[in-house]
Amino acid sequence: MRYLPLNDTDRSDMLARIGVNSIDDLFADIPEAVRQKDLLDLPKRASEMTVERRLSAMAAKNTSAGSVPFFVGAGAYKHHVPATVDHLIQRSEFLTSYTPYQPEITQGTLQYLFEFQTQVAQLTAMDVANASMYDGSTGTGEAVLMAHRVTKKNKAVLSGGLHPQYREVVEGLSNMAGDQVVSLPADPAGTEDILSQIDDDTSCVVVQSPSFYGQLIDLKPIAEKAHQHKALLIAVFTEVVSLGLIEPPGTQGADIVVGEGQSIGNGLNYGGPYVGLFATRQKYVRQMPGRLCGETVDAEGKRGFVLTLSTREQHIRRDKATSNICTNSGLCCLAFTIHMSLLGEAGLTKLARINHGNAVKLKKLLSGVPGVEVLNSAYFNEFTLRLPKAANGVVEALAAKGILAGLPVARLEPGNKDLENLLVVASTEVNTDDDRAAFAAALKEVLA
Amino acid sequence: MRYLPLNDTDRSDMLARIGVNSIDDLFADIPEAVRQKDLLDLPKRASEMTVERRLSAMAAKNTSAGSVPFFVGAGAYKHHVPATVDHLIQRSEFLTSYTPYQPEITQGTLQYLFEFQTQVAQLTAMDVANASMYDGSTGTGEAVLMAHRVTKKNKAVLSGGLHPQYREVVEGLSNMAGDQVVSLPADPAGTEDILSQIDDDTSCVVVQSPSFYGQLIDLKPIAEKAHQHKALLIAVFTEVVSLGLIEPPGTQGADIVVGEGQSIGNGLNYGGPYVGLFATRQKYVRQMPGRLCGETVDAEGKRGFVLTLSTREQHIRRDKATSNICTNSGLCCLAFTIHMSLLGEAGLTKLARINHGNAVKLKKLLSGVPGVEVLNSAYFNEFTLRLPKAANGVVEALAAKGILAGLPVARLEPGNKDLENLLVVASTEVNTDDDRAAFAAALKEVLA
Amino acid sequence: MEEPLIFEFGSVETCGVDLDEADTPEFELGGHERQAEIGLPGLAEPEAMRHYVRMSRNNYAIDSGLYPLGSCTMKHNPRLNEKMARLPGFADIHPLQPASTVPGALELIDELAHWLMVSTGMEAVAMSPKAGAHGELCGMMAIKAAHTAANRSPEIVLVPESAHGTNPATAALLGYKVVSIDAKDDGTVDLDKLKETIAKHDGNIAGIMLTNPNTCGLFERDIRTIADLIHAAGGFFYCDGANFNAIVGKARPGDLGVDAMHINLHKTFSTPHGGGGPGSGPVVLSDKLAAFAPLPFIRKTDSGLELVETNEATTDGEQPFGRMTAFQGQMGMYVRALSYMMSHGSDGLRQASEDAVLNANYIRVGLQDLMSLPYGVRPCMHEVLFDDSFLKDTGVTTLDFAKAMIDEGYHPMTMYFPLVVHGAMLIEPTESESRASLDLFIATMRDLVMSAKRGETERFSGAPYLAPRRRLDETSAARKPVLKWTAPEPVEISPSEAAE
Amino acid sequence: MEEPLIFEFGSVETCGVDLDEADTPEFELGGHERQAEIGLPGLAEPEAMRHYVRMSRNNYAIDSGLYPLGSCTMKHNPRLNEKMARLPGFADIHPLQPASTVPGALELIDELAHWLMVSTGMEAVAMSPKAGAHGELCGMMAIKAAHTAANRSPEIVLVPESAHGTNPATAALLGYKVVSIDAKDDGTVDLDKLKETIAKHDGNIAGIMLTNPNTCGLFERDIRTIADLIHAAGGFFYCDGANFNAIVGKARPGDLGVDAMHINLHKTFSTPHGGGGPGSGPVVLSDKLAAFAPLPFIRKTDSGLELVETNEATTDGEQPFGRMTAFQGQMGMYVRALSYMMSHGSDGLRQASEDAVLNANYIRVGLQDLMSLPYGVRPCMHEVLFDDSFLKDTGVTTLDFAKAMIDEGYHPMTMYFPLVVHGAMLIEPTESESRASLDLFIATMRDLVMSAKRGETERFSGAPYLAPRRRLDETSAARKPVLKWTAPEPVEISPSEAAE
Repeated sequence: MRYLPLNDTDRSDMLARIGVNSIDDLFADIPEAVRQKDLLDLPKRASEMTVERRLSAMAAKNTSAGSVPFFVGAGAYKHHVPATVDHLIQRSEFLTSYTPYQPEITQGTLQYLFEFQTQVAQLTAMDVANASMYDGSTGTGEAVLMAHRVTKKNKAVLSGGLHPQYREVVEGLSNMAGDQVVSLPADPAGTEDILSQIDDDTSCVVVQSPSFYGQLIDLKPIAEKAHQHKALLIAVFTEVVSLGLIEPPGTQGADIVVGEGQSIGNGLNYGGPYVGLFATRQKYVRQMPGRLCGETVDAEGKRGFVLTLSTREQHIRRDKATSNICTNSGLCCLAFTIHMSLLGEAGLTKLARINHGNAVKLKKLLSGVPGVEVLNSAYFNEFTLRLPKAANGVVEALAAKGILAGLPVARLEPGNKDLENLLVVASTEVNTDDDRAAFAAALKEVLA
Repeated sequence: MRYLPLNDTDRSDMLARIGVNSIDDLFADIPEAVRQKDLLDLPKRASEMTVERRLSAMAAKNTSAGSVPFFVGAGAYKHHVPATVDHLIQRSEFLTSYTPYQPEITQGTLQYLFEFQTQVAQLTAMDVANASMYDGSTGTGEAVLMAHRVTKKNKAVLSGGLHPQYREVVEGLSNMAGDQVVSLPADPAGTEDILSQIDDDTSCVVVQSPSFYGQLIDLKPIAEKAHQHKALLIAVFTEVVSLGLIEPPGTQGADIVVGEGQSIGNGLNYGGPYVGLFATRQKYVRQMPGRLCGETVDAEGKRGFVLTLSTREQHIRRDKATSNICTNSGLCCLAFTIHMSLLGEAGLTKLARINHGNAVKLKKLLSGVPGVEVLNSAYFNEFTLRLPKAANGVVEALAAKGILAGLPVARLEPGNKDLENLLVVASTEVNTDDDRAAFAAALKEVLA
Repeated sequence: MEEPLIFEFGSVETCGVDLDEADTPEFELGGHERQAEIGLPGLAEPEAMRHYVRMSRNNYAIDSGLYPLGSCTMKHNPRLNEKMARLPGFADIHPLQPASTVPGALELIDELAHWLMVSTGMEAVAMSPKAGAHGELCGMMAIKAAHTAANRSPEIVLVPESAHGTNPATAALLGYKVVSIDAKDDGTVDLDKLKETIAKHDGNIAGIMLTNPNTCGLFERDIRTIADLIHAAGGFFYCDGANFNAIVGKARPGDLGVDAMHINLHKTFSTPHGGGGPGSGPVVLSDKLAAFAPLPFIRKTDSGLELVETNEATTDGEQPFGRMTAFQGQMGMYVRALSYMMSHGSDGLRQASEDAVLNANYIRVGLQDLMSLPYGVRPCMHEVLFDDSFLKDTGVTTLDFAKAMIDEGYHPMTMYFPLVVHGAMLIEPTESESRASLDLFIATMRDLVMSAKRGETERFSGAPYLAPRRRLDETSAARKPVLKWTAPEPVEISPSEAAE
Repeated sequence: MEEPLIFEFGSVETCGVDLDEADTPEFELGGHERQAEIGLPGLAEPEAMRHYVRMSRNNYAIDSGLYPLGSCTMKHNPRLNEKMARLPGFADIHPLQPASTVPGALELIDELAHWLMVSTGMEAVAMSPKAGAHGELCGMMAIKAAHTAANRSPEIVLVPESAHGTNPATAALLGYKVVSIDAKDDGTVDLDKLKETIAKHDGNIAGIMLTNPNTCGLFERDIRTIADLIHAAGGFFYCDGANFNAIVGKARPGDLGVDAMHINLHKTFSTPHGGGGPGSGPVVLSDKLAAFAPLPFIRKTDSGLELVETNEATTDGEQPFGRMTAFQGQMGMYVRALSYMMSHGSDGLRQASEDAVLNANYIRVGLQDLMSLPYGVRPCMHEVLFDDSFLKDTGVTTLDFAKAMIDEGYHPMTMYFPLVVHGAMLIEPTESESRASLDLFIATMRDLVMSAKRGETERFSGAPYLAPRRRLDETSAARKPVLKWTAPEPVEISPSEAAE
């Protein structure tokens, strides 16, 4: 087998050196009764060519985003990632290294984590960011748990603009941990009255902006109300590119900012791996989940970086840890950091402007389709349409015409008549005028 | 522009430091009359996304070998290259390094060249190999020039089994340099009488085995006759995989062995870049063209490698050099070396066996198609068919059915009625039973 | 040359990405425009390339040498897997595009699920957890859900002292009380103590979390009895699958009485560790827990594979306890893992486990006369645990010893884990190492040990000498954490300097 | 750790490639089976990966630092180009599959040809040459063919002393006699001498081979006059295009009177140097030479692009002199070069040349007070030529100085070329360097020069101290060449050792 350097001569020589007769002698602790005698009921080894053919055949059955006019967003976005990014993250030294437990020989990893943390803190206008979470949704779950620890209260209020699957993650964790969650009804237009839900029992308010439906939300009054009740504002985003153009949550009073970083450096990958961004105020840093990289010096006084504040973590604190997490999203945050370094402020701002501009153009076109109504007044690169019929069927019909048109809200929120006709549509820099025209024309046909 | 680190502030500051008023002051030596005033009549800069789209659109118009049953050979072969190979040759340290002029900081390149030279010498059973040529065809041209230098004669005899385009390269060079070439007529079955062409004026005999038509040739008698007349035997191959199974030219008396190494480690690439293999006897080493890497020691006695015998080369010897070459096929020989290291003798032998086996199976199937005759008795993974009609049209008809069936000899040798119906067909490890069955069935239809 | 931070040489005006100019229409941001500068530096492409290439060269990696981190399974990462994961049909599909447009994605997930279920002998698998610890959480949530469905609410989870820290952390996160169970002198679970503990908390045991092979590198011989005991007590058996690499094709957790086990795809099935992530932690489940598997999952129907994403779409018997993450999990890792599994096949997977165990024992016998085995001379599984008693009175600390390995060109083994052993040194070579590589490692380790015993303390106390950095001060890093770059205070320049 | 050769740790039984077992039918090799073992070692995939990764780390590269090799143009290699070259529609097509199945390939070649012709202002381009020197050969063959077609057979080619060695080597290869032409004190061609030489060989001049900008980093001001002189003498003007990087978008060789010029795609258009190749050297041709362009070429017809591969397929006015290589040339390099050119566009290409020249002059002014400019203080093009007179009496040799640069983290500049200048040091930073990078380089060079002048000879004579190897002995390598690995003589093992 091509990945195994030992040959049969090695094996028998080594067994002799060890002083056993057969390999099974080394497995003697496995009770005879449960020892696997035959091979597993699975195919035998296959050549690289064969594996490549079989997997390529599966891949070929899928419609890739780049091959069609593409408008699906709702938490994951099709952006163009420079070839440099993918090249660099495949460097052996990055790809095949592990958690930097030995900082003297992992400064490569540690330095990019320090750059990443700084970039995330800058983007969110927060004091401090960690070395990433699995993704935005699990990060949101952890943010709520952290808010409980900080406030010593356990009732979270979730905005109706929060991504439904993020909500489910929070609800699941909270239910299991015995905490309370108040989830407000779906709020496509950003008109909910969340302030009245905040009381002294509230540990945190979770608000997404741009919301799942694309609406931009003013966080300041929510932060104020929350702080009056000693609750934290957890600000969530799923489209990090928006931070190139809109006011960051940090300057609006957020206490924890958590978001999905996939848009920068990372592909769609059918949902994962992605990279969760997580930032907070300095005073809460010791309640933060996840890894942190810090600056220090070596024995010769040279600057270097290490993992730090690990007394929060499970491998030291065990059942008293701030979280059970012992992984970050390493390569994905490297991709994020590299792409963001290439963009810089000038590039990110321009990218955000193009994204917004494309959304505005799309909105104009689509709102001209008879029967279609746009629900959002202020948005970044995503908005919600109300169609004259159920969105699920419309999306399938458009897919059949080779257009991937967006997310029917009912797919994630079934059984709610009010939401049945809603379609969340995203537009990024990859969309051309032709894409938009094709979408509008096809939608007109499907709705006719 | 994303590749240019200077910004306009840098530029004006730097001009000031240099002490000139404008960039054009630095171009003052260009006569005013010929200075380019406007931009070139070409499109302006484009984003990575745009370039990617435009080039991808061009690429998508081509039928890639991997997407259809594929049987074209004739000097370039579709093999499966492990993903490891392409990963490794893209390492920055290999990809973006130059000719190892400073050996202390280019041992990576030099060591693989030394490995490559040894592998090529082993494969060909020759004393010494160089660090590669551009490709097999230009290598053959250089071999003939080298034979002229060694023998101080200038008449080359080319077998009718030599690849027609190789022949043209040799003829072109020789004509221009005022040398003589005797090219024998096309020899599909390997039955030509080349021995009678060798006389005391002959500097070298150039014989390809497996021949362009796939025929395996016994080199020993040709070597004997050549040596009787103080001429050199130049043995050529285009399919290096054949050396896993057949007798190497070195043990058959060849004086120079030259071949195409593309099959190992390198893709089809529509003809280039490829990697020419070039080996000879120890006594001729100082007449060899191309770079050579040799072993030495450093100031501390550690083994190291350097470019050596450069007094043969143009940058030292100028008009007295053995060749004007100042490049090798660096990355392609790295790919060759890595792939060959992965295969090893066991893998190469097995690969060769599979190739030959697939060719035998294909031959059986195709010779069962009415009107089709196979011309070769002994072959490796390629053979020539005589069809009942012109091969050009048959190949086009098969292409229309989604099968790339081989090379019609007439494409390279037009105007020769004897060759009009000949089709050179290759089969490698990538061909499946289904591929072969599809080919035979389609051929039957087209010929019906 | 020292590599600066991007903040020290990039600039907010520089951009290494060209974007096509677009005629931007009127903004419709509703007054949410950003007011202040972000401060993000940009780099031209050549600058970025060089910066990250140079940084990378300060990292140790599997591709550069033996990486014997016990419990982490640093094995070869085939590049075929990387290539497959980048096929546009996998890498460029959206988790929420119509399922009808991604049948190949569902097929891939279902196929990987099949390989995981067959190789573990389990009934079901929850694919979505994003990492090992996330898988533990998922498995324990399924256990809690099963108790709840049976109207039970036991409060205690048993965890051996040798467990990974994630085990107690996970249990605690779900509100369970963690009760430790002791080990025997041979490093495995003390059955008598286990029985006592169960008896003491009769009726209140939610389950046990056990790593097998355990973190001492030993297979728990009494595994079936432990499973029976915990089942009899009404609890479930959660197995930490971090060490599955040792037994693939040799024993199936399903046959051992396991109810739930996460699989670190990056450990056993070679997805790259990537400097700490991303991981992927599918959880296989027994028939008792299968019904509680979280959303989403794939259902086989006559008309093909169906993606079930919501409670509303469930049918009889499906009682998902909730959702672990948005979307469908770590698709990119699934592709890599399946590519690896298909490449090995049933025979190769077994061979890999055998070679991993063989290599670990080869190191054991190569070093056991000089280093100290806390549980005596006996076969180990895929990793061998030494303790630091061989360093007693040498003046060399365990950490010093590890750092000295760096100067010899090796990444140190796992240190100070498991906690049950004082000065633990856990060595896992994996099946990726050749015999020559092991021989060199053994010889080097022997040389280091002899050097320590000879009292050559300087070689150790100052180590590493040859790494990109000398010993780093972790204490002061934690005391006054500097977690991001901040612009240095502008230095006052005196007029004479400014003029220069 | 030292990295062994594959022959020292691989084995003929080991294989790192799995091949599907096939039922092999009877051989039909006609008795040509190989009789002996080849001796090729194999490696398992993890071994191969580690071996080549570790070897690579002994290389310097553009991606790791400034690479100021004058005349070689070591500029940034965009990875977009690598990605594009690997599209199956380019990388996985066969040179002899029907042209009807590769219209996109013809389109790409034609498009690149267009960019090359427009940017040089030339009439035609022969795409197939495989490298710069091969392009020279092609261009000179076209010139010879043109003379032959005109029933002329002049014997002399003029080549300045400062020329690349490939120029005289190429001319000699075609049977031409090389006559050297002198330079003026300022490093450019001496017009009076040129006139004399032409007069002396009246009627016998085939052409001139001139590099412009020349290898001293200077643009030949009298280029038009030179062209006129050579044309008047019945000769052709071959321009060595190695330094085209300095003038793209600033001046077109076609306007300078050039008849043929090769373009090193790896220099000016960023295809990777790859440790020495592969290159690609298309040759642009004037209207006088266009007809003689070699096979194959692409012809535009009403029904699209046509690939002309044989003399039989030529039409009136096409008189190809022959063929440079099998197939169509370096397609993989064409894709990369076009990707680069499209990315820059007309504005970016000009900017790149300007920045290259700006950077070179910035280095010039940064060093000219300490180092010595052989032709005095004046603007240079994209590279700046120093000589070693500043080292006089320091006890530091030119080579020592270069090797000391290695210890500072730099690749040395081009040494001892061009030959016209004693102890030449030719520095080409390219446009890829930032100002900060240049400043650091200048500061480092100044430090080295001062150090040499202070007589700190040890820093130089023993250099490099910090490289993967100390100074290597090139003399003994050439004296007793060891060009391949051979198995060491087996050592007699005494019975006592064998028993151990």
